[in-house]
Amino acid sequence: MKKQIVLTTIGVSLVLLAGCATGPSPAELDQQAAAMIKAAFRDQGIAKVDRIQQDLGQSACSSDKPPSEAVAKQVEAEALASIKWPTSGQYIGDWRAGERLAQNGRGMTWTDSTTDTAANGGSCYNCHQINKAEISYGNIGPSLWNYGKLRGVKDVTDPVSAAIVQYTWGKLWNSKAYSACSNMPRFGHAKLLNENQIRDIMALLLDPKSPVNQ
Amino acid sequence: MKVFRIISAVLALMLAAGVQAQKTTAEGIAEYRKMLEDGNPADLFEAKGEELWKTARGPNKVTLEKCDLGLGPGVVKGAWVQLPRYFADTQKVQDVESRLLSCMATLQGFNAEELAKTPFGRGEMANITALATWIAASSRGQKFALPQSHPEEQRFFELGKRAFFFRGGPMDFSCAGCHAVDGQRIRLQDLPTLTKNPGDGVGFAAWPAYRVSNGQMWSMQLRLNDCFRQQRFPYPGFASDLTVALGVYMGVNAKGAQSIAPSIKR
Amino acid sequence: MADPMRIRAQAAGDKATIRVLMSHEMETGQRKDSAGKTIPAWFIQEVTARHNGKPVLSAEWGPAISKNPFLQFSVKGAKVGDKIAVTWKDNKGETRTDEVTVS
Amino acid sequence: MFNRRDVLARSGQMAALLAGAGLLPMQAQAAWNAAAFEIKTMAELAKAMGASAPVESKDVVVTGPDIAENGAVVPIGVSTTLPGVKKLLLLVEKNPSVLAASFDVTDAVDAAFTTRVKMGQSSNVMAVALMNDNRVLFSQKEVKVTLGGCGG
Repeated sequence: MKKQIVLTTIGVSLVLLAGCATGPSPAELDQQAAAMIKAAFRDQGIAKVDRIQQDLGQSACSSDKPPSEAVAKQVEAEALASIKWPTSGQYIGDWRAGERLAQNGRGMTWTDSTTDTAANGGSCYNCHQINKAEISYGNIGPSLWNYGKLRGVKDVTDPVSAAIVQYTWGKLWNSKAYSACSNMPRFGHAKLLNENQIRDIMALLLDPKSPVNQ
Repeated sequence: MKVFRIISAVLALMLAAGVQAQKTTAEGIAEYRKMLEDGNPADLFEAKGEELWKTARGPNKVTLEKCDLGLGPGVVKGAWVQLPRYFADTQKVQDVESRLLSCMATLQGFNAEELAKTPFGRGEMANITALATWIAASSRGQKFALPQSHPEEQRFFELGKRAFFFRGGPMDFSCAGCHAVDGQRIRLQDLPTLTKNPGDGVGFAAWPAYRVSNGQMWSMQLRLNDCFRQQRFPYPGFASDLTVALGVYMGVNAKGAQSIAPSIKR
Repeated sequence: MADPMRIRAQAAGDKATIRVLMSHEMETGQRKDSAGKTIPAWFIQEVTARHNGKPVLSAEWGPAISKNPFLQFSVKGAKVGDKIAVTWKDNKGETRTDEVTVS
Repeated sequence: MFNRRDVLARSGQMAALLAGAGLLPMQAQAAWNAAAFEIKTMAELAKAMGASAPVESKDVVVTGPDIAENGAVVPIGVSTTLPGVKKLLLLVEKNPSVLAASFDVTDAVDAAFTTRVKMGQSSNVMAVALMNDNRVLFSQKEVKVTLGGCGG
């Protein structure tokens, strides 16, 4: 409470200093907004205030305008470099477990008890159509129905499928590698899902036996 | 023979039901929402809020009938569609809940800091929600017209806009990630575009709302609080400048939208 | 004490449509709290209605009725100015009656 | 689609349900009918058979949405225009307790009630009319319950 009062006072004096006609400059407003956001939040359970410390990609994608091409390129390059490729080259897990993860939108909120990846879902249906049998799906992301089939994946271990298999892993691990301001969480990079969980979602999307590819 | 007649009748019914089931999911959901409109439990909270406004309470044992919601002491009708706004006595931009904290402190003698710390749905916080519900209901059908003449109101709009686009947390979410493009959904839930007027009774013009999922009355402060929870952010202070600034941003954008609050939501 | 009901009673033709909202948790007894303890059942079991004092409806409810229950029914022969009273009683024995005038 | 055997089986289940619930034959009830609300599953009900077989009837109507956005609140109406109805029941087949509500019908009210029920999952909902002449008529409708929102 005290902090907020102080900030409000600063805000008011800034307005007065800047003069009645013009008000604060955009840069001043940026600073004030940052201070306001910092002052508003407190720790609650597993959700600590360090979560609002932005990295380059987050701050670059925090306005109604996209970042400059140079910044976007930098964000993408850093994200690509951060991708951890699967140990022993094993990309594909169990599509059934993948479907359960895709359905599960839980984890990482202040009402969850742990940040352990085992407690988290992939939230995939929140934004994507995946298996057509699920009618309750979101549309912020593209439809993933027939994801593997449409891309000609007949055997996930066949070298002709290697490019799409690797891209899909990279997208799940750190979506910003391919689009700086992607709305998709960085599941591997942000430790939302572990390698095995990502393998299972890979299977849901790419395994020819998965219902998604029927 | 009678049995056969019954069976064929049943089969005919089943066939008819099959044809009916051709309805799209969206139509089905729209029909469901329509069915809930008549008999909104928000009415219970609205009635409680009116009672609370007129009851002498708090250490000072007075009513809130002299509380100024922006249109003068005691004027409730029409106040909701102009909030949040700047108040000279507190020198702050305040939304309805922030303003209620001030009135309950100055008129009734409550401790505003204690009130703000009370969890949603409990004690005096439940009362603030009921009061906000009644205050909103008193402007039902009116169009949003937040004032933007005071420099602080203009500044809060700018700060709210920045907060709206602020991306953070372990999932890189911002308000804008879900509420800046038309026609988007999470699961089957339509997401209003809040960077402009999303239409009458949509978005900012639909809250407070009764949430059927948990049977709770949700004020805008609780709505924003749960948005941040789902964004995987830390916990925003009740009536903090951040939440009020977001209210100014959404409210100014909703200019001209007709308020249907209190509404009923999933 | 339980919060009041909201009752609307509107006459149309030779009957009145009654819409009731009751303030009640309607706890099923099947849910657990955050500590894993079962939340005890607490729900309205009986609902009755009277038209100018004469019983016209009685219902038995289970915990499957939604929180803050809604009930709509029609009373034959009810006219503008008549009194409609609704009473509920829950499994803890708590009860509440509210009355409105048909409009 | 339902075949003849399914329809008959359903009638049998309905009879069992009502018999188990102490609702067949009609009995005067002074207090809340705990037994009726303790029925947990259709399997449990199948044990107790009896009474005249309930039949589906287009004169008994159950109304509700095809899809419920939230199972916590599903608006359901039960009604009949038939004369001589004693009780109207509202059932949710897949709930832990199938009986949701029971309305005594008097001459002073229409045999038409609307309320809202909780549904744990997609299920048939049924309106059952217990008639003065001991006939048991019912109709049913499937309501799909979807998972809404973020699921968080």
